Amino acid sequence: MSALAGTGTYSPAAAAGGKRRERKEELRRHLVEDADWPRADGRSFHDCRPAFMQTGPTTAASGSAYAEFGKTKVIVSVFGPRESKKAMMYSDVGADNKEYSSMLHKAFEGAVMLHTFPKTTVDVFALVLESGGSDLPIIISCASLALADAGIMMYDLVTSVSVSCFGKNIIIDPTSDEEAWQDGSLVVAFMPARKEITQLTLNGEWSDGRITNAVELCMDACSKLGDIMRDRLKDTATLTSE
Amino acid sequence: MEYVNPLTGFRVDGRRPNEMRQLKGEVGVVARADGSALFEMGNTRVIAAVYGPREVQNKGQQVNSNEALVRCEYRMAEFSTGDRRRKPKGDRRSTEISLVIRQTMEASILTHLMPRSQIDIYVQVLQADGGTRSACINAATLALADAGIPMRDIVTSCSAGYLCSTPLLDLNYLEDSAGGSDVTVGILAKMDKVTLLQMDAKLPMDTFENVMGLAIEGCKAIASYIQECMQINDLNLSKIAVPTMDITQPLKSLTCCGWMAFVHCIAVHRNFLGLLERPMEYVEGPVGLLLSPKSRRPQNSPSHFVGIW
Amino acid sequence: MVGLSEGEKHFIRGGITQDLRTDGRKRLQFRALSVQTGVIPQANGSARVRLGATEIIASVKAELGKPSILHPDKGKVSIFVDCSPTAEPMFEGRGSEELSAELSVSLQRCLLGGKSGAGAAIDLSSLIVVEGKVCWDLYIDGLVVSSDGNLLDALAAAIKVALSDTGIPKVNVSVNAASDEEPEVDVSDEEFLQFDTSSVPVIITLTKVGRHYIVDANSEEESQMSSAVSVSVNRHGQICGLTKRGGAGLDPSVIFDMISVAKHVSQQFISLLDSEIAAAEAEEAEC
Amino acid sequence: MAMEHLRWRPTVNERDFIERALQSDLRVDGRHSFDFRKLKITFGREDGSSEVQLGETHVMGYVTAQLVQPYRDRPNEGTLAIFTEFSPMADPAFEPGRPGESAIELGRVIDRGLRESRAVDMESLCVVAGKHVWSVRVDLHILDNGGNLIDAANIAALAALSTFRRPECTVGGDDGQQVTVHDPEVRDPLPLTIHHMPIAVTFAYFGEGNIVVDPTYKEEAVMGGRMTATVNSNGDVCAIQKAGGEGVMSSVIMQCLRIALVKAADITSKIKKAVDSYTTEKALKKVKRLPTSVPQKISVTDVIMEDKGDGELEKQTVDVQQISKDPPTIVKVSSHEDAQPMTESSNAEVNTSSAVAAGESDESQEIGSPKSLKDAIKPKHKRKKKSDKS
Repeated sequence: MSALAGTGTYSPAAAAGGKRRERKEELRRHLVEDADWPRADGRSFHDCRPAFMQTGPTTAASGSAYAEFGKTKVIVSVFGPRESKKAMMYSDVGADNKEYSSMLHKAFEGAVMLHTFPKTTVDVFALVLESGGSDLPIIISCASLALADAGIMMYDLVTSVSVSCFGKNIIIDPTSDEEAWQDGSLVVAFMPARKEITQLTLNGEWSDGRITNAVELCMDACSKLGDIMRDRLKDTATLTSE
Repeated sequence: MEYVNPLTGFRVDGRRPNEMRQLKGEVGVVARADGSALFEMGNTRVIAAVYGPREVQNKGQQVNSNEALVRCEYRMAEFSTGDRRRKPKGDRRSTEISLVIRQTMEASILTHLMPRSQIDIYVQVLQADGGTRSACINAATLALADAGIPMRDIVTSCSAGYLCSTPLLDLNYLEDSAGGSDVTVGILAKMDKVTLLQMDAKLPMDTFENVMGLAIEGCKAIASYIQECMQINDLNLSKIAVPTMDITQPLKSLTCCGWMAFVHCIAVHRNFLGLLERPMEYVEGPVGLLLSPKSRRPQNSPSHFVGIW
Repeated sequence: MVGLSEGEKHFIRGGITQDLRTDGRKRLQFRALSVQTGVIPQANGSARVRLGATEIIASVKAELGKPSILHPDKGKVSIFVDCSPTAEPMFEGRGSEELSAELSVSLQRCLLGGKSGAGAAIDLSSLIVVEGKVCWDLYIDGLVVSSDGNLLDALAAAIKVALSDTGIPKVNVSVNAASDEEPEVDVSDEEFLQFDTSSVPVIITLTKVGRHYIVDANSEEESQMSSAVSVSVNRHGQICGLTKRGGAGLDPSVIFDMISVAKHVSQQFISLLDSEIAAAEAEEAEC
Repeated sequence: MAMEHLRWRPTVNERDFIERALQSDLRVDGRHSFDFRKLKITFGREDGSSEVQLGETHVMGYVTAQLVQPYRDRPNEGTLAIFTEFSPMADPAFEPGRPGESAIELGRVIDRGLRESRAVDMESLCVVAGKHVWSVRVDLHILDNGGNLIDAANIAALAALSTFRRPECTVGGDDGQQVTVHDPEVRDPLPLTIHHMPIAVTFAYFGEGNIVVDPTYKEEAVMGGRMTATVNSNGDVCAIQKAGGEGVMSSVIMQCLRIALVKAADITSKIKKAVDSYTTEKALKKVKRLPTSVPQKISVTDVIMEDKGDGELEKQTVDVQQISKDPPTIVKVSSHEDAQPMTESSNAEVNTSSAVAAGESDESQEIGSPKSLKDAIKPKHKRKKKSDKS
């Protein structure tokens, strides 16, 4: 399978901002209180990290994808569909995280056309090369690209984005530093074309209207990320046909 | 430490040497199991649940197809012991106790009446204060009776120990961990035979005989209590009762969705092949069943189903 | 595993559409709830909660420990769930691990709040004895004894009851302890401090079957679900956690609707639980 | 357990034959009901290794020791642990890897008999209370399962423990906490203090009241229940295991215990005799001072256990050198190292290291001249072990 590299940024709403801040405590205070304080890596609150995604890094797998969002780097390979005794399974190695496996499974349960592969297994192996925050949503997006690369039939690509809640502010695509101080977090996995949420988790303290805002923000980001992923797949396809 | 007060002769928890702790048995504590029971011996509290007889789940485990396969798992709850420690599942101790309980219950279950079927006994320790394996065996007996599994006898178990030159009945955790001898006995009550016997630490032969005798007396006392329990709950060993859960659960669906569902459930879950000679005994409750004695194959087709009324 | 015939499936789905479920309940009605406290005397607090045929035993144990370096002003809480094979033969051996882990994670998410500690059910700073030196480690264990659906809601309810039953021994710290020495701690076995459980949330799982959603689904109904959303809501109507479970994707508007329904139902459930707790405590006091 | 279906099962005829024969007091191998099969005890070249053959049952016992920190609740006692190894070679029903139910039961029954009856003196294994005690490890390898593994394994454990010698060590230094482990060449290693010999005697119960001792593999497949009574020749009952199965009257149990007493006395004397002749032989070798030809009593199993030629070669040279210098010293560089890399290698190191002051730090022992590649990689094991403990 041929591979193609490409970068692209996407930002759902607000414009990018500029400066760096050193101290976390202060960062947190600003994040909680200020309306639009520039974040440590120079983004504004509603600005995602530049996404770099690529298909086919591993040749042995039926499909694979690599994703790099800022410092977070993940690689996902998909094996199958192949014969199995058990029903559809997802396995996850690398990250010592059983939680992620089940979340990943949940995110795709509704998206993959399971009935098209009776009595077979599709194994999804995700490996976090570097954890730099928002790992799970990036794994989900990357896995969806890998599944598409493997030619597994899906209703739609699944893209995922998380937000962190700081006081009255919502910050999209948090880094691990920001995650460590957040009041609450929300992860949305979304099928952009069908406008359906496949996975939604939330924790921490959220006041009323903010959940709606946060989910909408995530969905907007998911749609844009979906476009990027679609382009990647198209690029790959053109390259192969040439 | 003095485990028996030299003046009064009382033990640390105020009991006499040959006094048992308070017993409590309760059946039907797990709603969805075929049979279940809670058994308390003082502060030791266990739950047993029985599933089956049902089709053998893993054919590789079936050793003898003429007899029912009995399986057992012993588990301690995280909070059951004083110091909370996460232990890996299936440690050596639990594996051994599972084996011991399984073989003890096998001694009384009429396995040849349920060929090609499987009975699962699960015992869960909620609180451990000495004598957990005894409590588990007693709970399992009640649960098996509740499930209507045919048994040749009641199995009961009790422990006894030897501390401060005194044989003590039904040791609690403090006495058990004192380092003295601990004899656990399981008997077939009516036949007056010993099926389970475990002891450790050194005891002279005649002292051992006394301690074992005391434990056997304890078993007999528990047997009469369990019989009482069974009477209250209208359980009987000799009469093969159809487990109520299996009948009532599909019954709802029977009235709702037609009888196919009912047939399916009966055929899959109850391989009472050895019992088909006496179809009338199988009738219970508002809905009865008549199974043809000729159909000896455990299949989930309604073919060997003669009629319901 | 629930094996249902086509007829039964149809019956369950049809009943839910008509707001009359197989056991006679309405869509947003819970099964009979029974609560018992103090069932595990060895624990600092314990409860047994039955919701229909689902039965949970929860225990809370407090042990003195050392606070983590990252949060020297906070105690620690850990939540573990175990599914006993008594509930389901499938749970034997390692069979329950996956489900247990999933339930544990869901409960942790709903009860422990965000990373900064905001929205936590238990105020972790109340568990501190000597800052940076000694704190209480709270071990919350849930045991599924019997399972007939809706385990998560029942577990959360059992934990809430167990926490309200929990007494943490009063601790006296000797004043003269030098700053760099290990402080001497005297644990009282008579005086106990009660927890403030007002902010402990309940979890309401809305199970979507067909076009409708139901609360407190039993295992037959759960087998028919297309998806489910578990929302944890505290007494003030604040949402402390949310998990979407199960297969199919949901339209965002449906999710928002489910959240508002869950919020509404939760307030009824909390008051029901509160009255049950009061009754159970009164009963325990009598004994 | 998953391999249970591989266990040999008698046909209806075989079962019938065995049971019918028992009715007329006959056993398939011609023994009487209460006869043991032929017992053969041999010892390996090194102290603390034994091999027991009970009829067709074949068990090897192997004892090693190392200095460890004691358990917190027993600061002045050494530890004794039993490990079992059921090779699928002995019986296809034994699952390789994870110990099965029967392996666990066997280990626990022997453990109860030996440890909880306090057969081996544990206080004398203490070097510095709360700091250093000897941890004695008994490895039991089941080489062939011809029935009645428990009794054979128990005898193997006792025989191995009886011949085991641990290096002597003294406490000294400024703070009285420094432990010096003496090289076996310098000071004779010490035997364990064994208070009494708990002998396991297994009875098999068949329907209709037939009882036999020492059941064979076939009898085990037919029997309805089993009881292992561990007794010593003083008339003490040390442990009993009857894990369910066929019910028997309590009077019958007492009768069995009395039979067990007689059998135990018999087996005890057999073990003692074998141990005595072994020690005499060892002592003789010491006197003769044979520099080149090392009189060996290499058992077949020793060869089997050695998997790599180079390891064996190295080991033998070490042996020869040291024996030529000082015959009674026994160097414990065992072939087992390959099988049990972590504990065994650290153990071997204790034994081989020359008299180095080994204070509270175990590392100082490691200075003891590294002799091979195995020694060279030891520190890693050591550290691993330590972190495990903490």
